Parts: sequence; C-alpha cells; structure tokens
Amino acid sequence: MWRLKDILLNLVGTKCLNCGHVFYPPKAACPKCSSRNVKKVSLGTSGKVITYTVVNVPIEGFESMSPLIIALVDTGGGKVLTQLTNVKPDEVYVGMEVEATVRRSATTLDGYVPYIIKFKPKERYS
Amino acid sequence: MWRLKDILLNLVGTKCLNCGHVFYPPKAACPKCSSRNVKKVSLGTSGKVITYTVVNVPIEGFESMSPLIIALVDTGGGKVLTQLTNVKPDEVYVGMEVEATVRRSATTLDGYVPYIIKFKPKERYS
Amino acid sequence: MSKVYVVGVGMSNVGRFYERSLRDLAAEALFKAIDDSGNLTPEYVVVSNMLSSQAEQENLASLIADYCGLRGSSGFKVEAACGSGGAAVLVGYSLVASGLAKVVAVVGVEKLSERTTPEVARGLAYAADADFELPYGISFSGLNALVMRYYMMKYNVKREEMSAWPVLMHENGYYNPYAHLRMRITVDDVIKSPVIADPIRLLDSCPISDGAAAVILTSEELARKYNDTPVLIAGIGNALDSTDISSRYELDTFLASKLSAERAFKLAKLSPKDVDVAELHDAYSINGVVTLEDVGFAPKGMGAKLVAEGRFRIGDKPVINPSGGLKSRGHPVGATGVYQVCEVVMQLRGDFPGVKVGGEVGLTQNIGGVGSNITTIILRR
Amino acid sequence: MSKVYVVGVGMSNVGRFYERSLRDLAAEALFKAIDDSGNLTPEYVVVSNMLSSQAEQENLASLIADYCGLRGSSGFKVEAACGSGGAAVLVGYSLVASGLAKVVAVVGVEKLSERTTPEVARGLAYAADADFELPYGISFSGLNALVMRYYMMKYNVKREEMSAWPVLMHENGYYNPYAHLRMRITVDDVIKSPVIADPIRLLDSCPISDGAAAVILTSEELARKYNDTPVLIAGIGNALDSTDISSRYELDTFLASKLSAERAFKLAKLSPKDVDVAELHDAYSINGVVTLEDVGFAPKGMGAKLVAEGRFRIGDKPVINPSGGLKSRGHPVGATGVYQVCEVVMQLRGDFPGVKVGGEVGLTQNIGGVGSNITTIILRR
Ligand SMILES: [Zn+2]
Ligand SMILES: [Zn+2]
Repeated sequence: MWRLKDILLNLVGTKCLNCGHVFYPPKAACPKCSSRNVKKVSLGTSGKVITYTVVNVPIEGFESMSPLIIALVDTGGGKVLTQLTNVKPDEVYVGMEVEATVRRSATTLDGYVPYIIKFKPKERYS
Repeated sequence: MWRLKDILLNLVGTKCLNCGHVFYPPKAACPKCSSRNVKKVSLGTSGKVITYTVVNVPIEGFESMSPLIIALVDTGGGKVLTQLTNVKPDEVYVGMEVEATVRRSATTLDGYVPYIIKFKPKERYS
Repeated sequence: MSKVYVVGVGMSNVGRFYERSLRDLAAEALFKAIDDSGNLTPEYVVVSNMLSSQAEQENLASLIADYCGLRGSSGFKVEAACGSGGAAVLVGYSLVASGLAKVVAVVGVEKLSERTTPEVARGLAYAADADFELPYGISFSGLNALVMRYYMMKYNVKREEMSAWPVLMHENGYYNPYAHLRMRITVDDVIKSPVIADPIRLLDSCPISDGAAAVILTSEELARKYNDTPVLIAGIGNALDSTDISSRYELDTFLASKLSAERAFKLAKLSPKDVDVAELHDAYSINGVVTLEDVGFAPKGMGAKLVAEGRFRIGDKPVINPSGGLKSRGHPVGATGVYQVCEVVMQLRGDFPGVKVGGEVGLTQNIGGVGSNITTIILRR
Repeated sequence: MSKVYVVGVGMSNVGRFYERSLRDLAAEALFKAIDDSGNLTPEYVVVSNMLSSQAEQENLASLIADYCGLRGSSGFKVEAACGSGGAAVLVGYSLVASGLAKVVAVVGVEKLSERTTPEVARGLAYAADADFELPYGISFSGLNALVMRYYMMKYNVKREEMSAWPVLMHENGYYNPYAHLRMRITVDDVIKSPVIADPIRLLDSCPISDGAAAVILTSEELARKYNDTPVLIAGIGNALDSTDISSRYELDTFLASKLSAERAFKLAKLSPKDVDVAELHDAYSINGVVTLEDVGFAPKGMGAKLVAEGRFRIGDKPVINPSGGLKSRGHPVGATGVYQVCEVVMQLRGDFPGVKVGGEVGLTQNIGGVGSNITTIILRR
C-alpha cells in the first residue's frame, strides 16, 4: 500500500497526449485510443457526486467504519471512486458539491494503516 | 477442517473394488483403473518411514512447532504423509518403525485447532 | 472452425453444504456429466473457480481430476472472477475446436460456506481494483449499487419496476429442484427487505452459494456417435472492460456485455430475436436489467419496465432465466457460468426439471466483476 | 491442426521490486512483446498467475488488459500453481489454432515481494492438498525434500553429484541480464549452505521472485506477414498427477513430466535427441535432475551424475537452462513458464542476451505442484 501513497494522496490520474482523454485510476495506455503516450495529471480537489451508496453490510476489516458512504465523484478532470466523510447518509444527494480531505482507511489485513483521500461536503462560507 | 475430523483421525484411505488398489488420501475413483466402485478402508496404525525431511523454514502458522519432521509412512495399506513426534531429527532413519498417535496441529488461519494423526517411534517393549 | 457440441451436463444442488468438500461437489457434477455423455472419458479437465484461495487450495485441476480417477489427463484452472465459468467453457471450446482434444470436461465449483460473510464479501471484492477500490472498503454490492442508483435516475425507473425482476426469478426458481432459494416473493417483500447497499436491498441480491456444475464438450464426429441429443455451441465470445468503475465510459451499460454478445451472435450468424431462452447473470436486479438491454432483448432504459409489464416469462420469446437466475437458483461464484450452460442445454433438449421453455436457440451470459469480464454463449439444438 | 507461431517476446527483469506493482511489471512485458511482434494488437490477453490472491487481487485479465490500453479485448486468467505459465501458453495456442483469435498475448506475472517469507511459503503450499497435507505444516521445500532423499538413496547419488546442478545454473545465469541471482557458486558453497528442509539446502532452492513475461502468438498467415523470425510451436502437451504426494505410484519420477513430454513430442513428430536447447523447471536441484530423466535426456537415476560429469552445458546437445533456470534466473511463480518460452524463442532466433546456444529445436517444461501439473512445449525455428 505504501507504494501507492503518492497516487492515492494526490488523486493522480492519467491524460492521453494523443486524444486528450483523462482517466482515473492511472493506466499505462489510453483506454480510448490505446496510445502509450500518456502523462500523470492531478485531478483536482473538488467535484460533484454522480452516484453514491450507503454500504450497510461491510467487508472484512471495515466493520467498525460501517455504514460507509461510497460515491463516484466527478472532479471535472475525471471520475473517482471515494468515501464521503463529515456527512450523514441521508444528507447525501446526486449533484452534491464535495472537496478532498485526507483521512485514514481501515487497517489492511497485514496490519498497515493507509491514509487516503476522502471527500467531504464543500464549505461554502469559510 | 472439522469436516475432515473422522478421516484425519482414523487414517481412512480408499480401496478399489475393481482392481484392489489402496490409496490415501481417499478419492471418489481409482487412479489406476478409474473405477468408481471404491470403499473406505482403515489404513492401520503402524508402518515404516519411506522417506522424511526436517523442515527448518516453516510456513506461516507453524513457526512455533519448527523444526518439523515430516515423513512418508507406508502402513502396508497405503502411504501417508504425516508428522513424526516423540523423536529427535537426528534419530529418524528410512525404514524406522512408527505407530500412530493423536496430536494437535497448528491453529488454522481462521482460529481452529485441528487434531490430527502423527506417528511416533514404535515402542518395542511395552 | 470445427464444430463443438455439449454432450453431457451435470449439476449438484445449489446451497450451503457445510458437510461437503469442494472436491466432493466437483466429483458429483463431473460424474453426472460423464454419465450423461454416454460415458466419454475427458482428456482435459478445465476447472473454473474464483475463491478456493480462501480455503488455501489452488491447483484445482490436478486435485479434482485425480480425485475423480482421471490421473494422467490434462487441465488447469480458468479464473475470471464471477465470470470464471463462462470463460472456462470458452477455453474448453477452443481445446476441442483446435483439435488439441476430442473430449473436454469443464467443471465449475465453488465452496464458501466455511467462511464468514465479511470474509466472503472481502473475497468477492478481489474482482475489483485492490489498489484503488479496496482501500475505500467498497463491497461488491456497493459497486453495483452505484450503477443501480445511476440507472434508476437516468431512466426514471421506479423501485416497484426494479422489483419485478427478483419476483419473476423466484417464480421461476420455485420449480427448479437444484435452486438454492425456492420460495415465491412479492414486490412488497422486495421493497420491505433490508437495505444492503442503498438502493440495493436483500431481495435484489443473489445468495452466495456452494455448488458444482460440469459439461462434456466434444467434436462433431464423437457427438453424433455417442449422443442422441448433442447441443451445438453455435457462438461464443468474451470481452473485457476496466476492473475499476471510475474509468468507465458509461455507468448504465456494460460494454463487455454488448461486445461479447456481438461476438457470439456473429459467430453463430444469429441475432437476439432468434433466441428462445436465455440465462443472464443477475447477481443483483440491476445486472439482470442492464444486460437484458445490452444483449439486445430490450431497448436502453426499458429493461426493468418491460419485466414489470410482464415480458420475458414463460410463453414469451425469449424466456429469461427459467432456472430462477442467480437470484433464486443461487450464485456458486466460479461455477455459475457452467450452471447456465447446463440449464440452457437441458432446456433445448427438453429435460430441464423445472420451468420448461423448449425452443431451438439458447443464450447464456456470465459476468465477472462489475461487468469487467463477460462471456456470452449461444447454444443451438 | 492450424500452425501457431510465437512472433513476439518480452520480459521484465526478475528480482524483488518493492516499488513496482503487479500491473506495472505486466505492462512492461506486454508492451515489449507487442513491440517485438511488429506491433500486432492482441485480441485475447491470457494471464498466468498463482498468488495474486495474497494481494487481494483477482480478475487479472481485465486489470492488465485495461491498464495496457486493450479495453474491449478478451481474456481470463489461467492457473496451475507454479505451472500456470506453461498452461496459459497452451490455452493461447488453442485460441489461435481453433480460429477463435488471430493474435493472442499470454502474460505471466507474479508479485510477492510485499509478503513475508512464511506467508509466501504458506501460499506456495496451496499447490499441495489443503485438506490432507497443509494440516501437517509441510512446506513446498519439504515435499520436494521427500523426493530428493528417496531419489538419492534409491540411485546411490552423492551430495556432491546433486550439487553440480545449481553450480551449472549459476554459471549460465551469470551471463543472463534478466536473472535474479547473478553470481557464480561452487559445489562447496552448495554443500555448506544452510539446510532449508533436509536434504534440500539453500543453494538447492530457487529464489521466489517478482517478474513478468509475455509472448505474442499468431497464425501462420500473420506470422509470415509481420515477422522475419517467427518460431513455430511444433508440439505442446500437459499432464496431471495427484495433488497429494501420498498416492503417487513412484517418488523418483514425475508421471506428468513423462506424459506431457510424450504428448508434445508426438504432436511435433520429434524426439528428445532432436532437442538443441531446453529450459527445465528446477525449483529445486532434484526437480531439474528428475525431469532431465523423465523428458528423456538422461537414463533413470543418471541425471545428477551426468551433470556432474559435465554434460548439458554449452557445446553439448541438448544445452539445459542457458538462462540459469529457476535457480539463477529466478522463479516468478505464475510467470516462470512464460519466461521459459521467451528464452527458448530467443535462443532459436539467436538474440538471447546471455549464454547463446543456437540450434533448430527447443523445449520448455513448466511444473505446477510437486509434479502435479506439467506442460511441455516444443519450439522450432
Ligand atoms: Zn487516447
Ligand atoms: Zn482400480
């Protein structure tokens, strides 16, 4: 997991220099045009909820964080699967504006505690 | 593991009723003639060491039992992969006479402690 | 390309069998299939399975073949998450069509009842992206829930309409003696069932099951010689999409469902309107509805609505999931794609012991991941 | 049967790459192989891997294909324990020979350096019988040690004679820029190295490595059109023995080695004396020695003695493991069988960047388990 720290903490995606397509997670070639001429790009730190779910039946290791709010967030740059935090399940809606924040994930099965980007509701007046 | 309790504790193999071949572990058909006409048989409780090893580099979960003496024992009925116990590594030899005894294995990854048949040197005068 | 036929099928019951081992279930299915074929001896044993690593067992082809008296035969395991079964049938097809083998057994098996629900849920998430999705704790239900919410909003589909799918599945599965969950349910039952991953409810979800299924594949020559009711694999196709859901082009369609179906139809020189009976992969109601559209049985956005209007049941063309689908028959993960082929072959032969459809042309579609690995197979009497 | 050619090969270095991911290694190998083929686009991506479940990742075909810009292609994983790579090449062969695909990529990959040694040792034991062998704590080294002691006693083979194998491997691997362990060793080094599982010592054992290798397979038509140096897959065969060691007929021979080699030679219409160069699967010295005999390069009981007498090195026929074998090149478990094919193809083309053999006919043999799943491949210039 430590191998991925920079990518997970900076929301790094890939941009295709051939066709311009931007995608996350990063890949070695473009899914649209197969070009290997791609570069890493930052996806930005805010976006909108495209769709979301509230997971009541957790997978092993996430029991104590349950229920989890998982969302697909469009940052303008690309879509990111993420957790929402600082918000109650019934306050989330499609189209909600959110911004990135660093939080800890569940301990992995081998005892590592990864820090990852989650998203919280955008603060409008601060 | 509890599913296997009877088989592991009674050293049950299979005998082919078509060609007479006996084999362990038990199978649904005979490896020699493919007949499904097979029945469970007890392999007996004593035998001779055909070959053995002393494992110094343990797999996960067996660290505290290391070094393990593992042997292939011919019970007359069939060959059985097993652990030797009540004996030091440098006392084991090919051809050694051994007899079955019930011991505990290492805790499985999900926390179960299985009891299994191990073999110990045959006591000649008791 | 040489023709390949299914000449034997065998299934264990689907359920939770605490007292049975993986090899025991596999042997039941394989022996039944061999007997059904007129006692052909497989040269290859291709095994499909996803999660035997949770029971610390790999090398399944050797394990199962030797347990079943086939020492010295050939084989290996094929894995494509929940789509392993369909992929393995494709491999078996290619072994026969290439001439490498005359008789191939494909054995799908899964045995998970010894693991806890969170363990199995984590295992199923191995079909997702371990680096970029697993750290968020997303479950397989959760990933499909993202699709379901998106689809329902985009096409203005009501909860009542989505619920028609599981009701139909249980109506069909009620008559299937192999099925895991044999009870009828109502739309009201679905809507009141507990929320697993909003908007997915318990009765939108398939059970995770133990089970094994096997098919015997052979060449035209042997098929005619040993069997009165060979069923032709007229078309077969597989397609991949991203493992992650973030980089998908569309959330309301499975690219790999479309592509694999197009490939299978092209090979078979047939089209969706020719299909009499299909087994689709409804791990969740939303998968059934979306692939109904992607295969070409319903216009985009209309899948759930058409089911709610009464389409796709016995008497219609095509009939969808007379087995009860994953929802009622159950989902023995790596075996599911092989169950589907067994069921459709029996429908075309006329000896399926549940809801009977008949007809000339059948289709199966088996999904791995959230639409990331899909195999479509077209069978013809 | 249609002819199938290898027209592209690609390998990553073999070693322990803490900073690299599984998909990253796979992409390096796949891109190199595609470039080497003259830029053919694979329709199928067949992945071989044994233990990605230890990193909680399955569904590798989708993961790797999409990471490499091949969304919409077809594929799945093939697993046969440490023999996964050879089995995957066999599947790729059948996809091309059947006409299902014109261009197939087979990508072997393994990435274990993030796990501890006991974890990996337990994982490798998933190739054994989880019900009847794992409860005894037997390691993979231990199982092979049972074979080694039996063999040495039966044929009166001395420790010094057994040690000639790893010495030759390191002599060859020293010149292989891809190899994991590039150092020369002596018989004395072997005899004084620590005991892992008596009588197996550290220098009898291969390292467990990270690495990825890929081959591009295609039909005769495309091979001639796009490539100046296509290498024919003249023969291929796989065989299974029991997963457990208890029920074996013989301990000093691998039935599956013999059977798979016979099948491959028969298809190629060749015999062991025609082979110029071979890559055998020496996870331990004893495996190299036993399969040297079972393939037909040495009489039973004479394998170790002949190596100690100086046979099988450069200038002899056949030359065995000019790559350095698993002992020196390393053993990236599910990728090893694909590495072997890359290496022999390069030998026949004349562009292997280490010890060069040349010749017309090459052979690879890849073993899963303790001889329980073996694939033999015969390549011809
Ligand atoms: Zn592009
Ligand atoms: Zn028999």
